[in-house]
Amino acid sequence: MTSLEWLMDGVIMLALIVLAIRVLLIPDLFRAVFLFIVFGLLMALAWVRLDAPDIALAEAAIGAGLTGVLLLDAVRHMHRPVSPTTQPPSEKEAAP
Amino acid sequence: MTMFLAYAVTGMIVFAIGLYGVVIARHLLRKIIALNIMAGGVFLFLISIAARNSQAFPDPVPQAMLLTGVVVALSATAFAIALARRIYTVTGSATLSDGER
Amino acid sequence: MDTIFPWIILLPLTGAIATFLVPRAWVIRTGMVTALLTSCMVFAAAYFLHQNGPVHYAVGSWAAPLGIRLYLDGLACVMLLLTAVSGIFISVYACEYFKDKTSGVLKREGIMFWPLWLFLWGAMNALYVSGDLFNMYVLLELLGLSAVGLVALAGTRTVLIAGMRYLIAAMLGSMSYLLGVAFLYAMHSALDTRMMGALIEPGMGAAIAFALMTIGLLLKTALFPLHFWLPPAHAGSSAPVSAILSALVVKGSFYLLLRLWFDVFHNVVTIPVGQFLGALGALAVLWGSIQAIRQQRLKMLVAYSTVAQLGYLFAVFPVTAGAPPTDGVLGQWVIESGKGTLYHALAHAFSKASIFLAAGIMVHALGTDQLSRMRGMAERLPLTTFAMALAGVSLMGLPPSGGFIGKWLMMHAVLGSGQWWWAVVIMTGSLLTAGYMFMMLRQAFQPCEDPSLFKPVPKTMEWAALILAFISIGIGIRAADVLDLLMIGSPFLIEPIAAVGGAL
Amino acid sequence: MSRFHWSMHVVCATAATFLAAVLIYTVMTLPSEPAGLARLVEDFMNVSGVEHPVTAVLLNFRGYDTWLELGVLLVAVLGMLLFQRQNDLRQIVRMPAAEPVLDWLIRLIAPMMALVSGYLLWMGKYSSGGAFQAGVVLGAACVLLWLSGHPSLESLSGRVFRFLLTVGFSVFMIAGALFMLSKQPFLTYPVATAGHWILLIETAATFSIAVTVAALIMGLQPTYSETEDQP
Repeated sequence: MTSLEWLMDGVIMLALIVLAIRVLLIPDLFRAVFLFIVFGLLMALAWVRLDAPDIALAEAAIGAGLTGVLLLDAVRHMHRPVSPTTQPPSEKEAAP
Repeated sequence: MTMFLAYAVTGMIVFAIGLYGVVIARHLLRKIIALNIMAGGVFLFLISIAARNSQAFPDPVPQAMLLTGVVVALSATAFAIALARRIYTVTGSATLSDGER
Repeated sequence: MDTIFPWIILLPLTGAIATFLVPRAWVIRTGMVTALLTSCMVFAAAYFLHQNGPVHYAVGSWAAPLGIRLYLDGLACVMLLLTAVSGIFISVYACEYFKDKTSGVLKREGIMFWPLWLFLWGAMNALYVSGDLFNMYVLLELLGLSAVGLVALAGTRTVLIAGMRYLIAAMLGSMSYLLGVAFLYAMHSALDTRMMGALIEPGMGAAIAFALMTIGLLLKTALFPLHFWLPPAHAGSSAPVSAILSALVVKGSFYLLLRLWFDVFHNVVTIPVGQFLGALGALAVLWGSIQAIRQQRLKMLVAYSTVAQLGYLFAVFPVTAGAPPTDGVLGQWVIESGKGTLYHALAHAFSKASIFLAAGIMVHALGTDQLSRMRGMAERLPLTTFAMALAGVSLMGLPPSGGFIGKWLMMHAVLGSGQWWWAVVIMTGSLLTAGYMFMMLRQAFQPCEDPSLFKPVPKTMEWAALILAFISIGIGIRAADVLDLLMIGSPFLIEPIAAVGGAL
Repeated sequence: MSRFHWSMHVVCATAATFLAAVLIYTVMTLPSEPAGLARLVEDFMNVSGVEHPVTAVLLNFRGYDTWLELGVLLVAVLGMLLFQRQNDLRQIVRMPAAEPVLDWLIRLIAPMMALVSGYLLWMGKYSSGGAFQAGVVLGAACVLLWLSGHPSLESLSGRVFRFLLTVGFSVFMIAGALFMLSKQPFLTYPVATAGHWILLIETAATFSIAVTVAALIMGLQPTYSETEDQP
C-alpha cells in the first residue's frame, strides 16, 4: 500500500465520518440533504476503492441519486403550508 | 492495518453515528436520513469484508448481499418518505408530535 | 413433497400480484381463492411432513454454502398451520369488514388490503421455512413493510403516526439484524443456519453478532422495553389488520429468535443471557397486564394484552440456557418448555385474533370501542360476546383450552428444571389476565338500556370470530396429535447439530 | 438542533461512542484472511451461465433473494400508491412544456439513456452492470421526460402501469416455477440455457425497476385532484 493510496483512503474515511456527523447536526434541512447526497457519492467512491465498481455504480445511482431526489422533493414539499396554494414555499425555518 | 480493517472501522463509526442520529432527530426526514447513514455504515462493513481476501477477484457473495441490501434500504426509505409526506399532509407537522420516542 | 413445498410461498405471492392487477369487482374473489388454496397447500405439506419427516429443500438446486436451503420440520409446520388457519378466518372477516355499509361496494382500503395482506402471508410462510440468515433479513423487511402498509391502511392521523413509529422501529431492527449477519459472515463465510451452528465457537465476535441479532428481533417482537410502537399500531388499525399483527406478525420474529437460539447460537448462549431474556419476558407479562387493566378502550386493552402474552413466550430461553447439551434430564425439560411456548403461541394466536375480530364487530355495531359503551352487548350481539368469552378462557389458560395446555407445559418444564420463580410470574400473569378479561366481560353482561344503539352486523363476521375462538379451545382438546406434529424433526434438540452434509 | 434537553444528547452520544468502541474492538478480532466463498463461486462459474461472479450469485445461486427483493420494491410502490390514494399515475399534473433548448436537449438525452440502460443490462453478463443499474437509468429517463413536459408514465393507462410494475416479479416467478414441472427445485435453470433465462429475467426486472423508480418519484407529485384530496 503506497503512502499515496493511504492518504487517499484516509481522506475518504475522514470525510465519511465528518460528513455523517455534519448531516445530522446541521440546522437547515436543505443543506442536510445536500450533504447526504455528497455522503452517498463518497460512499460510492469508497466502494470503488474496495474494488467493487458495479456495486459502487448501483450505490451512486440508487443511494445518492434516487434517495437524494426523493429527500429533496420531500423537503421542498414539506416546507409548504398544508393547503398547497400557489404561493412559493414560505421561507419559514423548517422544524430543525 | 490493512485497508479492509480501516474501512470496516469507518463503517462501524458511521453506523454508530447513524444510530445516534435516529434517536436524536425529531424531524421525520432527519430520522430517515439517519437510517440511511446507518445502512451505509453496515454496507461499508459488508464491502470491506468482500475485499479482505486478496485473490483474483473479491468475494462476490457479500457484494450480492450488498446490492440486495441497497435496494431493500431504498424501498424502505421511499416507503418512509411517502408515509412522512402523508403525515405532513394530514397533520401539518413533520414530527411525531404527540410524545417523542 | 418437493413439488408442494415451494407452492406454500408461491401461491400467496401470486395471489398478491393477482389482487393488485384484477379490476375492483374481482379483488375479493381472487383474494379468497388464494387464501383457500394456500391453506390447502399448507395442510397438504403438513400431511406430507407427517408421512415422511423433515425436508431440506435447496432452492435452485445449489448446495448450502452457496445456495439457499429451505427447511420444513414440525416447528415450522405448526407455525405455518397457525398462519393458515387464522389467515383463512381473517380473510373471510375482511371480505365483509371492508364493504361499505350502505352501498355494499368495496371501499378503497379494501382494495389495497388484499395485495398487502397476501404479500405478508407469503413472507410469513417463506420466513417459517427459511434456513438462510440473509434470506431471513430480506423476508423480515418484506414482512415489516407490508405490515406497516396494513397499519396505515385507514389513513387517519393516529394510524399514520403509529405506522411511522412502527416503520422506524422495524428498520432499526432490520439494520441491527443485518449487522449481526455481516459479523457472522465475516467470521465463518457461511450464511446457512445449520452450517453456521456447526462452525460457530464462543468468542467476542459471536457474542456481539448474537447481541445485535437478538436486539433486532426483540425490537420487531416488541418485547417489554422495546414495545413502545405496538399498542398504538395494533389498537389504531382496522380490526382484521390488528388481528393479523397481534396473532401472526409478532410471532414471525419470535420464531426467528427461537430458530437462531436452537440452530445457530446453541453453544454461544450462556445462563445469564437466558435469565435476562426470561426477566424481560416476566416484566412484559406483569407490566403489560397492569397496563391492560388500566385501559378505557377495548382495542388498547387487547393490544397491551398482546404485549403481556408475548412475555410468556420467553420462558423457554432461561430453561434452555441453563441446560448443558450433554445432560439428558435437563434436555428433556427444554423440549417440554419448547412445547409449552409453541402451544402458548398457537393458542394466543387464535384467541387474540378472535378477540380483535370481535372488537371490530363492536366498533362496526356501536361505532366506538369504549369499554363503558359495551353495555348490553351480551343481549344484542350474543355470538360476539360468546366468542370473546371463549377466547378469554383460552387467554387465561383455563382447562380444557389450548392456553391451559401451553401454560401447563411451561409450568411443568420450569418447575422441573428447578427455576421455580418463572412459575410465580406465570401464575400472577394468569391472574392479571383473568382480571382484565372479566373486566371486559362484566361490561358486556350489563343490562342494555337502549337497544337501538346497535346497528346490524353481517353474520359471517360474527361466525369468523366465533370459529376462531372454538379452534383455540379445540386445540386444547386435540393436544396430543398437535404435539406429535410439532416434535417431527425434533426442533428443540440442544446438542450441536451435525453440519448439513448428507441431507442434500 | 432538536428540542431535547442537552443531557439527552450527552447520554446518547456516550452510548453511541461506547457502541462504536465495542464494534471496533470486535472488528479488530475478525480473521483478516478467511476462506470466503470466492473460490466456491469460481468453481461453479462455468455452470452459472454468466461470466460476472456478482451477477451469477445475484441471479443464479441466490436468485431467491433477488426475487424477494423485487417483491420488497413492489410493496414499496404499493405503499406509495396507498398513501397517495391513487391507483396509478394518471392524476399527476404534467409539467409545462420546457423551453426549446431544454426540450431539444431532452430529445437527445432520453434515447441515449435508453441506449445506456440497454448496454448496462447486456453488460451484466460479462462485467459490472445488471438489472438494477439499468433499471435506475431507464427510470431516470422517464422522470426526465416527465420534467420536460413530454408524455411519460402518467400517460400510461392504469392497467398497463400496474402490469409494468409487476412484470419483473412475475416473470422471475414464472421462470422459476416453470422448471418445477420437470421435477427440478424452484429456480433451477437448465445449465445449457441458463444465460438466456437470466437475460430474460433481467430484462423484465429492468422494466419493472425503471417503472418503480419513476413511480416512486412521480407518484409523490401534486395531482389534479389535490383539493379534493384534502382529508
